[in-house]
Amino acid sequence: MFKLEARPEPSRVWTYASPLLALLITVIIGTLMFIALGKDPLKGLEMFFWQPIHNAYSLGELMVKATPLLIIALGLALCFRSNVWNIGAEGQYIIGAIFAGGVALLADAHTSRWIVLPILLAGVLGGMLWASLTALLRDRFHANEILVSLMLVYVAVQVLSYLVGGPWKDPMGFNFPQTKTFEAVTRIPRLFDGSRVSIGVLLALASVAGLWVFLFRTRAGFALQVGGLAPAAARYAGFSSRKALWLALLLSGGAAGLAGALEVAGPIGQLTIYVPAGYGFAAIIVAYVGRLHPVGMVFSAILMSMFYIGGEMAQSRLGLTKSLTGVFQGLLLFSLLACDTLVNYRLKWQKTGAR
Amino acid sequence: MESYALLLAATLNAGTVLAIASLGLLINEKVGIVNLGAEGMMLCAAIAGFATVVTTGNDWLGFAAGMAIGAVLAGIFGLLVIWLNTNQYATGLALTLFGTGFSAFVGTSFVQAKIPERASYAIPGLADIPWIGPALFRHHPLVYITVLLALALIWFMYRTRSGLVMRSVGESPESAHALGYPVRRIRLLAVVAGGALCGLAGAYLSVIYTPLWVEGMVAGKGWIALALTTFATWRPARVLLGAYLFGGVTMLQFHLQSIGVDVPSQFLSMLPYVATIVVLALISRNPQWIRVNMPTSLGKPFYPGA
Amino acid sequence: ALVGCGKKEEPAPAPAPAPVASAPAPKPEPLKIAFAYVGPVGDGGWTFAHDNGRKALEKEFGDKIVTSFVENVPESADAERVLRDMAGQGNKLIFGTTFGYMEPMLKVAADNAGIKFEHATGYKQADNMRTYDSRTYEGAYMAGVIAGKMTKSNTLGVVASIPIPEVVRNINAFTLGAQSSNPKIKTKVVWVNGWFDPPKETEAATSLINGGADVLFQNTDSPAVLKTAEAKGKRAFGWDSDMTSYGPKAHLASSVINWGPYYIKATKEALDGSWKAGAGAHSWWGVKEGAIDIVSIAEDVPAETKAKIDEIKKGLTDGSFAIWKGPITDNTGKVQVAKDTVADDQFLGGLNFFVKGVEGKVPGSK
Amino acid sequence: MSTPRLQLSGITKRYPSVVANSAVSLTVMPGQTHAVLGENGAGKSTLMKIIYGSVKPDEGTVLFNGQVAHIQNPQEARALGISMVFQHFSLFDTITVAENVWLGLDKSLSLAQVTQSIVTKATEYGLDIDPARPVHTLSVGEMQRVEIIRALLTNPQLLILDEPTSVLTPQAVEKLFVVLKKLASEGCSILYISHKLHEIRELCNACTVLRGGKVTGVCDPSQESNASLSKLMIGAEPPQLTHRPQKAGAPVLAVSNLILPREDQFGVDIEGISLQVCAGEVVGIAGVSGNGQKELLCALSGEDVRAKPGTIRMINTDVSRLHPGQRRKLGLHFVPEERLGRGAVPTLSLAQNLLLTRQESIAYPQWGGGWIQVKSLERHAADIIARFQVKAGGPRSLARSLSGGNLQKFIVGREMDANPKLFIVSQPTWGVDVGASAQIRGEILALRDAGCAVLVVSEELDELFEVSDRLHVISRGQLSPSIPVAEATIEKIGEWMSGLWSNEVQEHLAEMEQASATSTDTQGGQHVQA
Ligand SMILES: Nc1ncnc2c1ncn2[C@@H]1O[C@H](COP(=O)(O)OP(=O)(O)OP(=O)(O)O)[C@@H](O)[C@H]1O
Ligand SMILES: Nc1ncnc2c1ncn2[C@@H]1O[C@H](COP(=O)(O)OP(=O)(O)OP(=O)(O)O)[C@@H](O)[C@H]1O
Ligand SMILES: [Mg+2]
Ligand SMILES: [Mg+2]
Repeated sequence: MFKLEARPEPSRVWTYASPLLALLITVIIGTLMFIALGKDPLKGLEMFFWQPIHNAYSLGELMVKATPLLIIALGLALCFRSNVWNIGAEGQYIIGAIFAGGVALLADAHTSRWIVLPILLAGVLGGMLWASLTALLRDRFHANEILVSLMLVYVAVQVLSYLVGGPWKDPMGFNFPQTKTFEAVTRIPRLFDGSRVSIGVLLALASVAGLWVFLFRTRAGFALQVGGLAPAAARYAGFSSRKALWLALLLSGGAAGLAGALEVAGPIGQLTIYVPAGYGFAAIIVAYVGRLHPVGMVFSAILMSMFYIGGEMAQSRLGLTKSLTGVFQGLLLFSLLACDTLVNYRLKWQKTGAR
Repeated sequence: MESYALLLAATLNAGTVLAIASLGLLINEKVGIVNLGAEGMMLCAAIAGFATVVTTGNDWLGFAAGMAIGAVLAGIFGLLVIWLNTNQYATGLALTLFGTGFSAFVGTSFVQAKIPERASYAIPGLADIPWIGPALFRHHPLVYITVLLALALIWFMYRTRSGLVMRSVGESPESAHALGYPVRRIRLLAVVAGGALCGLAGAYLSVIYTPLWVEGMVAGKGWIALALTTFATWRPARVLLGAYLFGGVTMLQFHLQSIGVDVPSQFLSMLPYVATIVVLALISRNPQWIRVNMPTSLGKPFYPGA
Repeated sequence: ALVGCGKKEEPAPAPAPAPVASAPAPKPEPLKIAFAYVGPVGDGGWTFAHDNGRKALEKEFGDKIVTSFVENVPESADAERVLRDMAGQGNKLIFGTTFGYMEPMLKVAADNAGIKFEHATGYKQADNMRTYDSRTYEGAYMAGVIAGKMTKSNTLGVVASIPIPEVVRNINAFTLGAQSSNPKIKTKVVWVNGWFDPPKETEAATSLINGGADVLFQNTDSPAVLKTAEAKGKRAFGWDSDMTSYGPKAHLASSVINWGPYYIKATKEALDGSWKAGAGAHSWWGVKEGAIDIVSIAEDVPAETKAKIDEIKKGLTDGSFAIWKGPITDNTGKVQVAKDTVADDQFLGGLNFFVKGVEGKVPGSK
Repeated sequence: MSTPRLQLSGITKRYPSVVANSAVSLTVMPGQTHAVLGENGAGKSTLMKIIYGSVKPDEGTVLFNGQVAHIQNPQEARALGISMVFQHFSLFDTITVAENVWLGLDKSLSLAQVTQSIVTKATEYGLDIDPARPVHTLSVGEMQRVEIIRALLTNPQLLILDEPTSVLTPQAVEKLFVVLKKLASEGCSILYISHKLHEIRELCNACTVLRGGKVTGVCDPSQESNASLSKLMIGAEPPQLTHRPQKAGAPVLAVSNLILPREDQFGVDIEGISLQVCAGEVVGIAGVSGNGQKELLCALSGEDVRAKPGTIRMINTDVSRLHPGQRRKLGLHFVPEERLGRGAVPTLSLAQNLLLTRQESIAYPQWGGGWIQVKSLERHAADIIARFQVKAGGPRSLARSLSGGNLQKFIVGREMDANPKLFIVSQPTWGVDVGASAQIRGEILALRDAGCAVLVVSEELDELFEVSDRLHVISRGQLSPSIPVAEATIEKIGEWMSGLWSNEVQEHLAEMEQASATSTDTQGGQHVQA
């Protein structure tokens, strides 16, 4: 029977090898699945790993998909590193979108282009507000943040549905549950013609750098992580766990809200009941597959987007069902978690059955 | 008045799904393991149960299939968490994500499938008592089995030695290990049993409750079941009560709509979730209440040094 | 709200070399047609009905066309990518089958002048994009006629999805139909705020039954309501497609949408070059065009009612019968359609009230 | 000669980083009380766990009553007649005494029967305990009684006790010895682990000494002196410390009537503690663990800020409500007893661990907590490593990769390096080998000589006698008056450890309190005659 033996130091080799091994395992299982479904596995893998990046346009679309994932994941990584289990980013994203949409609706054709700034800020604020409910309930009532943040997702969905079906409904929209399409001035500026990539990508990359600095170069970031790694040490050092809770939730809520703002004022261009697209949940995998490291998350956000886009392509070109995407994403996270064991432990064969 | 009897009946039925899953998760948590994969297991079990009933026509085989798939998934989760020491929360989330995708993937060919006619359930004699009969005695057998299950669990946990061992593992895995109990095997067993119950809940949902298969049909019930264990401060009887309470809130939103309460339906749809948050906050407000029954090692990894 | 300027290079790659380049015969390229679906093809309802239309298309034109589809396309930023990808894949006729694709499709259509776009249930058109819809209310009306006859409690229940005009129209038509055969009925409505959520639909149907409704009607896409009625010994209808088999005892009739005729017409036009779009290019097909029908009427429905249904169908086809003929009062007592006038399509498009006999008010209405 | 009860030969157990036992052989005769002696980490507990079946040896054989025994798990060990009381209690807090005992027995008995036999055994051996009480309501001594009763109920032929006295008052140790002697007289063999030499010499009639996992000697302890045993144990006699008398300066820490209700049900209430530490003196607090040390230290360090304003003062500043960081700025540095997880974050490097309490490498501290200057931080860590002779790979080694003693040296070094005005240390040499202990104690005295006020909390009386100027005893959340070390005896401190400081003392204490309230105290502390 195999037995795990703790390594004195985490293995450097496995730190890098484990994500690759996990990807390999996912690809192997994927190949087997394609064969089982009677599809050419090479074709299948091409859909997931080549088509999404084979030209500038596809790369642009990949970025459009990856941007919100990355921004949300950055915030979540901060939470998870400080041992705050915010899994309600989807709700914070929705409320961010609502706030941003609310500001965008105020604009008319003559509004200045700078309206984009208040739109983004409103998004951040909305996300923070929603996350602060979780923080408040945890701080004041010790309520489990996993459950509270999750339940708030469902509440946010209904709030959105109420607004677009009621007070904010487009009067010219034949009663459909949606706001009017926002004025062109509210559109998040795009980077290139012919691609939907917006300055959101730049914001995301700036956030990557920002998070890196915060985590590894500031005392506040250090304090936050100590709270996650060893709460007793944080108490001993005098880093307040309440500060950490609020900071982590506000920052991650703000990030999710920002993503929501970028999405409604970007590719969507109006508020509808279809704003929630599952980014908040997918970002949890992005954060984990990226090892909660800012740079790692860039790669995982891209990988995860490849799975999404590949899933669509596999359906339109090969007639495979789209839910393959979810299977692949789940498998990847599973295998990564398992492989990561090798970073801290080594496998040892042991004859006698250990308990 | 008749309509309230029916509301009560619908409540019991809606609560049953939550109760079964939540009792399963209670078993998990009593040995110190939090399984955030409930939603995923329930979905996979829902399709497994449904597919089995479609092909065999036998509900009970469907339940068995749901339980089996729940147990298998929980087993994988257990191996990762208990033997490979992976983070419980992350692994549970992975299970939910995988289960959601996998069930949808497998389920595509069953989306339109129909399951055979089933008899209506009535306990002869009792079912005809006015008011009480329609409210209490016209349910699927599983509704009653759930109550028995809770009673059995109470008996097991508080009256038997094995139950004591189970609780002690959740209380202090280190001590249990020192006394020679196979902590990891006990934990795995509990996780698998919990998974089987989540599976039963999923199968009940698709085979009896709806009865249909649709992608993502569990729609958050797994999460509410998780919340219920905390509400119930890890007591089976309170889990049952909580489940019916939430079943009631779920039914209430539609009841209020149909009797014409003039509140936007979205706010009524929020009810179960808002209620969850409120009750959670009230229960958690005093950490002492939680501490008394909370398994001390909840969520913490245990890896025997030897 | 259109994207920047149009003179950049075509974002999509040039149509790939034909996969069957080795085929010797100089046969014309088949027309590539793509469908974007909002739900799974197997939902047994809306998307299922569209996919049946697609299959009818394949049957009709054989190897002259090639069809493909993407299901579960969220009505979010993803829709635009999927539509764009379809354009890039060389599809020349693209169908978007849910309201939420309207804006993205407009954007994609603006960038792909050579491709024909068809959007279901929307109201915005462009030079290469037109819209189409079905008069589902006609089916609802006929269902109402049966419901009014079959109810014993005089209480009907509707499990409603999202309060858009189409759904409000259907609830009203259902009620008007029921009142034509039974003036005493009233209709209870429960909203589930979604198109496709069987457990929720089940719960909603249960609560309607508990509230005294004995005939249920739904505007949601799954058979859950029918199944619930079956389990509780009540009656219900199928919607979008023939759902008899989901609840043989409960099933009264199914109001079906048949998208096939429209799809065949559009394809024919695209093949022979007569396809036209532009502002106002909207097709709203009903019983007359064979797009709506009521099928599989239960055996216990009295013959006179069945005869009445046939009469209505005939009237709708030859124009001798109108559903929205005044006087129509809303449930606050206000006359909405005056006596002896027939509401036009524009009025129907913005319908935002419940007729007399429906309880409650339309969510979001003043 | 009869067959030995237990015979180990060639037992070897390797862990990834150490060989815990290397070819260990050991023989225990029936009725013998056999000591296993050794420094921290010598491999005593590992050897006992091998006998009890909870650890599997890599090599070697176990003979029990002359038969080869392959003991797979503790259940099998108990079936054979081997019972063990662990160094760290294996009790479950929320369930009752009877249930705890039940869990340690085989399955044939019902709970009622177990309750009955607990009462019987308890009266037989004078171990008074109520079977219906939940364990978390028991004192540490009572908990140990539960462990012992649990062991006795299996009717063992061999009873293993791993450091049973480290948590007991000297008086409780006496009581325990009575029980053990009675058992031995009934023919039960006892394996007794301790590093307290006088205990072993009093109780045991055979002894095996371990050092670095190897047997370094077998002897009859009653024939040996402390010095000779010590030599066997560590290979040399421990270095002697010099304790220069010195006049204490002005008070640095003054605690008056600190009252803190327990934070959770497993804690202890602090009931009116008053205490003073002056510049240039070491004040020791003795006491069995679980008597409020943890709570007191949290209140002093700032980890618990519930103290009433005015109850804790540092150099004329009221610090009762200040957070640890703020107290640190005033010059308070604290070394907690848990090294890993509290004193240091296991998965961070030594340099990063420096950031927990030191801010020298933080630039712009006013901006969002400040910017970490990595270079300077690593240099600082390297300095501390060099100055305190920490054996570590360097500033980038992870805290968890250091041995306990070296990590302790680093943490103590980190705090001393800050030139504290008040230095509080808990269990300074817990689990630290003799060389390192001597070094740490020496540093403590050097700090005192430099004029720092030092408070040492420890369970090791020897250590306290070695470094302290004055001693307090803490018992059930109350603090005894202080006594100069020169006037203290082990017996008296032992008595006080069970809370028996006489009424006379209490009165005197009250008087002193009044006095200090009216006049500023110039004396180094309250000297009390018992
Ligand atoms: N839990 C935490 N999360 C995030 N940042 C923290 C946390 N605790 C402390 N910090 C950061 O570290 C800085 C110093 O922390 P803290 O206030 O606890 O220590 P301090 O030494 O007492 O400093 P000050 O006296 O300036 O407050 C704070 O400005 C804050 O930004
Ligand atoms: N599970 C384990 N994994 C790795 N190393 C271990 C393990 N258990 C013990 N060790 C190591 O084996 C050595 C012997 O440990 P052991 O606990 O037997 O010592 P001990 O003599 O009982 O010490 P103490 O007096 O502190 O109780 C130590 O270096 C310890 O770190
Ligand atoms: Mg020790
Ligand atoms: Mg030991």
